[in-house]
Amino acid sequence: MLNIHCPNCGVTAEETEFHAHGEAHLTRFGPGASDDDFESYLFMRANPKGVHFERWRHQNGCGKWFHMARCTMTLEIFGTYSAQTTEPPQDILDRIRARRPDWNPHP
Amino acid sequence: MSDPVSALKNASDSTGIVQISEVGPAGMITLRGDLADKALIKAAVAAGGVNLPEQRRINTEGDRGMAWMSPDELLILCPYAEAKDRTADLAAAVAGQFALAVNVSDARVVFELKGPHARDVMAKLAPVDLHPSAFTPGMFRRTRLAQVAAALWMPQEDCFRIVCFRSVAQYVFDLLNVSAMPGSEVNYYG
Amino acid sequence: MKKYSVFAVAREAMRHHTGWTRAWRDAQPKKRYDAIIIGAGGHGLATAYYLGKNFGITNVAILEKGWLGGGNTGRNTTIIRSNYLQDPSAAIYEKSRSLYETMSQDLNYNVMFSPRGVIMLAQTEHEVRGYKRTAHANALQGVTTEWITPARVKELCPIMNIDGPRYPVLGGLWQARGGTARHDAVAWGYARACSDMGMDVIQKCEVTGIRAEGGKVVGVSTNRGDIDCDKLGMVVAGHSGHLADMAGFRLPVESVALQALVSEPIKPCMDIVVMANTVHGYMSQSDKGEMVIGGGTDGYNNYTQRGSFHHIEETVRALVETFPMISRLKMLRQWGGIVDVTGDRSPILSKTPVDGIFINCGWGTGGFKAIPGSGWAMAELMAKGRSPLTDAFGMERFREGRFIDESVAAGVAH
Amino acid sequence: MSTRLANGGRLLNTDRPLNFTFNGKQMRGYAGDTLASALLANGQMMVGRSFKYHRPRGLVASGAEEPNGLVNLGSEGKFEPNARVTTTELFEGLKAESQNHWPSLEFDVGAINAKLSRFLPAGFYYKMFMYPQAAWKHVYEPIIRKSAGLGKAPQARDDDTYEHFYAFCDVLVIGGGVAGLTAARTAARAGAQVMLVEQTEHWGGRAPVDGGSIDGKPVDNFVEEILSELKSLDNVQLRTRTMGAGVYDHGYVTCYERLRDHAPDTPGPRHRLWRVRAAHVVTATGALERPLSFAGNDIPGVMLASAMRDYVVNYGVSTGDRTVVVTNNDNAYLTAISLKHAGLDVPAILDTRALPQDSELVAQARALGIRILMGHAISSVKGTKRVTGVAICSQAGEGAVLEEIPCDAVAMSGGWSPVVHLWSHCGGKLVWNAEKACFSPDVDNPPKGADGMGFVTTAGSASGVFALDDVLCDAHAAGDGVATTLDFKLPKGDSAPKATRREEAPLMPVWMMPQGASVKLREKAWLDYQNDVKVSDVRLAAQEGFVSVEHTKRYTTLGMATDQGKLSNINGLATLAGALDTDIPSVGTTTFRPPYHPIAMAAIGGEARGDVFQPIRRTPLHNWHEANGAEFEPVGQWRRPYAFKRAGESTHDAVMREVKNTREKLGLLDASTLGKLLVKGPDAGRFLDMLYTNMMSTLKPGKCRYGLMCSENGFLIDDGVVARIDEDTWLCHTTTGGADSIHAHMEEWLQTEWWDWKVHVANLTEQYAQVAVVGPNARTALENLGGMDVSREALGFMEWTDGTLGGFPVRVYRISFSGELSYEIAVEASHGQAFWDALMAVGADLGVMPYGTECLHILRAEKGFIMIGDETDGTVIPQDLGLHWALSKKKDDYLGKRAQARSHMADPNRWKLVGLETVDGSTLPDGAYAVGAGTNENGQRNMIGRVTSTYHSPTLDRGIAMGLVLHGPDRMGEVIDFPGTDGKTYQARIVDPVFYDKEGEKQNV
Ligand SMILES: Cc1cc2nc3c(=O)[nH]c(=O)nc-3n(C[C@H](O)[C@H](O)[C@H](O)COP(=O)(O)OP(=O)(O)OC[C@H]3O[C@@H](n4cnc5c(N)ncnc54)[C@H](O)[C@@H]3O)c2cc1C
Ligand SMILES: NC(=O)c1ccc[n+]([C@@H]2O[C@H](COP(=O)([O-])OP(=O)(O)OC[C@H]3O[C@@H](n4cnc5c(N)ncnc54)[C@H](O)[C@@H]3O)[C@@H](O)[C@H]2O)c1
Ligand SMILES: Cc1cc2nc3c(=O)[nH]c(=O)nc-3n(C[C@H](O)[C@H](O)[C@H](O)COP(=O)(O)O)c2cc1C
Ligand SMILES: [Zn+2]
Repeated sequence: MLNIHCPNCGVTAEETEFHAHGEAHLTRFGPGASDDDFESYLFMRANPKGVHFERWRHQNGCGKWFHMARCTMTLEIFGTYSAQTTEPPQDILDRIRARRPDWNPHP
Repeated sequence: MSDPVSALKNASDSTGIVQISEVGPAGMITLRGDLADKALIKAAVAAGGVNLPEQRRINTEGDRGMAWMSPDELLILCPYAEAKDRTADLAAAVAGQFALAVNVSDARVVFELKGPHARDVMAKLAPVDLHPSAFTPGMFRRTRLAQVAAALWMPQEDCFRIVCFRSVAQYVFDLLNVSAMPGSEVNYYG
Repeated sequence: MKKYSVFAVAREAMRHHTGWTRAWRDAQPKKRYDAIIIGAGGHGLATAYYLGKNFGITNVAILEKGWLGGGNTGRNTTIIRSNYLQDPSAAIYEKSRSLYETMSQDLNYNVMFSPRGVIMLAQTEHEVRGYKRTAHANALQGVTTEWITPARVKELCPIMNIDGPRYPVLGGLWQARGGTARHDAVAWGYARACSDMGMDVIQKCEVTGIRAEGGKVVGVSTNRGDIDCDKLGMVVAGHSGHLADMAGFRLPVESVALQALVSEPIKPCMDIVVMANTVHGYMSQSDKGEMVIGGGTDGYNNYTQRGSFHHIEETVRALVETFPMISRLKMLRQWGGIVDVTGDRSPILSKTPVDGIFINCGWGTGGFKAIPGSGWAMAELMAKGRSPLTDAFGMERFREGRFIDESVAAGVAH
Repeated sequence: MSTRLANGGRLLNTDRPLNFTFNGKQMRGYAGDTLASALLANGQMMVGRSFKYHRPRGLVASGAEEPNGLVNLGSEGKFEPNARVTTTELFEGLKAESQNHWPSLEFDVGAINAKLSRFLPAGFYYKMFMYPQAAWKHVYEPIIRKSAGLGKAPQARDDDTYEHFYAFCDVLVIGGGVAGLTAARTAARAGAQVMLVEQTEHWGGRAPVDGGSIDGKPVDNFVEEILSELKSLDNVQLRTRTMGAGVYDHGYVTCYERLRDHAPDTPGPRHRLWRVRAAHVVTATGALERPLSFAGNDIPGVMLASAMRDYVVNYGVSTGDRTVVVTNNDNAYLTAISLKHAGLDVPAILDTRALPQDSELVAQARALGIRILMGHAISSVKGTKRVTGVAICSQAGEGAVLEEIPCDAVAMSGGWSPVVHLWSHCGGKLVWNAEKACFSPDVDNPPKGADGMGFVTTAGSASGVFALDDVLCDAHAAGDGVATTLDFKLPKGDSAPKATRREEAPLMPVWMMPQGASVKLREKAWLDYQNDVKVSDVRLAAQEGFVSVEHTKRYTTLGMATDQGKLSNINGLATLAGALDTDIPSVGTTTFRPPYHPIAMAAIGGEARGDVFQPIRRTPLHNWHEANGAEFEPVGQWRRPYAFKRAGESTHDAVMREVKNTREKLGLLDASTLGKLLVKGPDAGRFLDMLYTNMMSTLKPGKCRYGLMCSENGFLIDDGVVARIDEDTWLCHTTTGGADSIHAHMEEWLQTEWWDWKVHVANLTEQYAQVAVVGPNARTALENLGGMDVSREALGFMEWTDGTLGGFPVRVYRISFSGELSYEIAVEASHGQAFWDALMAVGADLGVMPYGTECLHILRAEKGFIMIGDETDGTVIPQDLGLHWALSKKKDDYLGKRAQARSHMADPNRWKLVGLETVDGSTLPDGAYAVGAGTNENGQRNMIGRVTSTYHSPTLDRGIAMGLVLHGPDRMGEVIDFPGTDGKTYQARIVDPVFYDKEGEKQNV
């Protein structure tokens, strides 16, 4: 039962207040995009054993979306941050590197 | 026009370890917009009759008040009969801005829970730290009450107000009753 | 290998069972195999078994990082049914179910297939329509199912509360020859039979790399050294994404936790399997007497084999409502498995971008029932390059927009 | 015979006798008794039968670890199977029955299995019962199943209620022995918020029984003092009868409080499941004594030494008159000494250790005149339903009998294992402690929390330290350490309580007794009493290649019983290690899983039963519907009237009447559940153009447009009428199910993709009651209400306007989902009922009737309108439904557009929407498929289409249907076959899906 901090309203609450929405930082591909890009955008997932960037919503709370960096092997949470960004912010990356020196971001 | 009828016609129950009542109808206005915008805040304060609450807090004065809902949303409380006019005033005040003021009085219900066991009864349903050092009057918490979304605050010690959607009023009332059944004292907070 | 039978047991009893030999050999990896299967879960073992049995390919190694059957095959709620809606699903699950019928005899290992019957309850008008539709489709697909009335539901399962105030039972889709099997035995029986054909079942052998040359697979690296092969089958369920990564391609798969629990054992009170998809819970009683209960998956990627408690809570309350008599029973144990869920919730049985590598994954919450059928089809795919049973399950379907969506009729796929 | 001693017990209140029955026999105990101690006091040693062989079973333990003492407790709505006698507090009128035997506990036919036991070793069923094939289902399985299970299946509905409680604390201490008390006090003194839970009714754990003194006082006094301090602190919560059940990720712990099991007739919830979120957890769960593996160690009368001591000291109950103690350590000597002090006979202590032992307890025992036989062991226990004696041998040998000692009880101790379950639930690792021969928590690998740091610490004997002063030191250090981690500070000078030190000689690991026991002895040496797993079974598993400990467990069922191997696990692992010729740590343990001890299903469900099982959403008109014959249908969490039944009417009749009446006169539909999403902002038009497949930005204020929404994957997900309110405001109607999901969908795109677009969305679904006023008399009705002009000229088709009707402020939409003249009117929810009443009143002369969802469905089907969820099922795209007109060609992009360009979605062979008319006028079966010629490669009939909705149309008085058919629109007039599941084949002609009023004259009047 994860304990999650919502960066939007500042509440730290159990997972039942939240809803997970899958991998973060996907680039949307629309009309004109290649089959590859479109397939990859909709379906292909990093699904890593380790650091995962993902989207969450504080569903039974402030209702806002945010991003989270979390380890799928230990459930450690490295931090949560704004959903209005296309890549993880530096402080989150620093924290991940501090905790997981061997970590390599997925290509 | 007829008198407004709240979802449970102000039902109440005091057979359990706390008193439970529906307090309604109540006026409620959702205001969305930039909470750093002076004009918007000014309009909100005028409508709510209280100061802008800080993050996760509520300011109230009698039937009036204002709650912080999210980084771009406030909930303004007022007497039911005033809600329409106040919404119109607000809308006029923020016209031209990127903001939204809308009357949601009828979409919600308000319950009140009273008595020394109030914290305990709430803690049976909401996954929230209600310890007196963690939750005090003036705080406003949107959360889950068993299986529905709700918001709660304490107008004063030993008393909670709960807002939820109108359609689940009966469910929430029943839940509160079950949780307050005689013999169910926890004596954790109260 | 010694044949198992009541006579063998009686004979052994006379000498205090000192004569039994290993069920499967403790094999050491060779340098090279015609085919390597990664993952000694049910699907991997069945694939190997049918490679041998149907195609005579026996120079095969099955590599397992832990103990065989220790993945989802060893932790599922063992529901077997084939009343799926879409043609390709119905075909492979029915093939599978029919193979279960004779599995004990085929393997000379009692897997206790118990065709006690499975009901999927309809508790909303939507489900009523969905299951009636499935019944129509099944009739044309050669799957024997039947739409039944609430009264019949009650007759088949007297402990059920069919007129609960919230979701009265409006009927059900009944598959009389669906049921359960002893999950561990399925893995053990296949392992024994594979070993008997000369295959190497190698435990504690983790694949750590995939070796390819010129776009074609040449072997794997493991914690016990490199092993060469001509063909490679990846059959690792929740770990598929990880292995695909090693081989340099991506999969439309995410790994999430699915949980189950058992009650303390009680005397027999439920003869069938019941799935209640609206409230999200399913239950059967094992041959030992526990109520075996399963529910829904967590919403986020997870490899811990633990899930969140609120899913247990949701499932249990749904079942207490459906079967009030379990209220005072006690939960004995809860556990989780990591299931691999695809973009359309249907499995992938497919060639891959790397020549010689085949993948079988994405069975998600419902692949125990598919073990023999999937093994049969996967073996054909690996041996012949094509199988009518796997045609629709290729991974190119996501690019084409050709999905096999089973959630259409029922919410879940267990 | 076991019996009650005259001198009373520590926990007993002899002033309060209690009556109870066991297997119908009247018995008597006292307040403070457990059912176990009371049974023993009444001479009831045998309490049940084992699972497989139906062997007689007596009590072996005194706490939650008891594997044998399971009973059917209570009756009717309070009946509970598998209740542990050791954790059941005695109450007046308690009724218990033993389990798993027929016809009686004393004489059990199933005991024949014990005779056959040599034919039923581990895994026998995998090797048998296969031939002939059919026999499994009809003969073998029924027999196996019949003999399955322990307790009886409950019949009645549970009388009780249950609840949850969410608590938060800095430190949760689990276990209220001296270690837990000390750790809790230390953390509390440092200032942390502490919660301390103890599963039994009593504080203090083992120490008061085992004696000694702490800070110069008897242990009981120490416990009392520490408790009164804890009770006086504001930052401490104490709970007895509350078990730490499971430790989950991020410091989440379930605790199981049994409020009323000891007083079932008092009002209030029976159990409370605590959901504690702790910054740190201290498990002070103590240690459990291990049995020894010797032949006959399962015969009633053989008991753990510590348990026997508990019964004597706490409850004043003797297990036997003559007890032989068998041990590999000093601790069991305490039992011998207690028994002696209680005036009972201890003919011998058999100590496997060969060297002369002269530690304190040995010396005490010797001084009491007890015969101590070093290097000795039990060869076998004599007796069947009760111990009658032991044959002794030397531990080193193969079991040659040296002597037989008559006795009626055996107290055994194989050493102690810390209770590591809660430490392990969430990933805490273990290390092998060779000196104490047990697995202890590996402090370097604790379970890790959200921050990646350890969040569980063990205290006391749960850490693997057993001497009282070590226990206290460890517990104090745990409390201090945890407090420090959490930034609290212990006052200077606070130190661990001091206990008198009792030196104990080292234990000798003993996994088989005697060491070289023959296979015959191993076949009688039990590891798992409940599941009948013996030493020989584990060895057989190893021999057959089930060498992973997890395989051994599953092959033999070792540790899978209701005690989850609390007594058997370590002995089993050691046996496996022995069989494999390896050491115990390389065998490892199986996985520890919650709950620590079984917990009631209902407690897990909590309050969620009956009326509050799940929320039911009710519209503002719900009560009226209920009072007026509505038959409800669940639509998501909503309840919508399916039809309004009149007296004597069938549901079908009601629906037919409603359709006819609406077409001919006037119908009212409660449409309040339809989603109403307000979308406002400078970018709202652009946003809606992305969300809908058609153009919304060009809609004029005052107008309405029907729109379609697709997922990014191309499939149709929702539809509804969109009204443009003003320059930058739109109101989007969604389906009932779509209100929340489409709202979330909109917010998702706004917050996570187009966050620079200026759009606000508000979900106003519940703000309004919405009523559809439908039928030829609709306009007249509204005119009768009065207040605004609703004429064709003032309010044209697909227009909306605000106004007043009958004094109610309303928003009126001139839209029609029925093909009739129709107005949908939104009024504030608080006035919804009054408005409905007003409509019913003005409609009275116009033939008004309410109608339900089924009538709605028929009306729309007659018009060929699609329904989300019928014509769509998540696999259908707008193109399949002939909705090309709603796919804007002018837009570069909308959600789903790229997806719809993929090869399969552009495939001309996709099934397309058509109308279907049976040749004979009958109604097509729901969900039927159309067949073409032949079969596919997998032997399935080729299908060429399916029915998506089908009804009897009262308007046309025939069956009508819609369906998706291969090349359907090109095959108008063709007749195709739909085989029914009833054996009939239905023939239907492909027709236009609009069956009624093709020109739309009726809705445009
Ligand atoms: C709680 C639960 C309940 C379920 N209930 C049902 C049900 O009722 N009915 C049903 O039909 N299905 C059910 N399922 C699904 C079913 O269990 C799975 O679909 C099925 O067991 C998958 O089998 P498998 O052989 O593909 O995978 P697994 O049994 O998981 O086997 C994969 C194997 O690959 C090994 N592996 C992974 N990586 C490597 C590597 N790098 N090197 C070597 N080996 C590796 C793993 O150790 C594992 O043993 C349930 C699943 C769960 C978790
Ligand atoms: N000399 C030896 O060989 C030896 C071995 C073991 C223990 N001991 C003695 O036993 C005592 C140990 O003290 P301690 O406090 O560490 O352990 P304890 O066994 O005295 O206390 C543990 C307490 O935790 C409770 N508990 C266990 N699991 C629980 C759960 N899941 N939820 C709630 N409560 C739970 C038990 O009911 C018990 O009251 C000392 O006196 C020690 O000397 C001696
Ligand atoms: C169908 C089925 C029945 C089970 N019955 C029992 C049981 O009676 N007792 C028990 O302790 N565990 C039972 N288990 C659970 C296993 O002990 C174990 O938890 C599960 O296989 C997952 O493995 P793990 O907990 O070792 O990770 C059962 C599991 C399954 C799949
Ligand atoms: Zn938030």
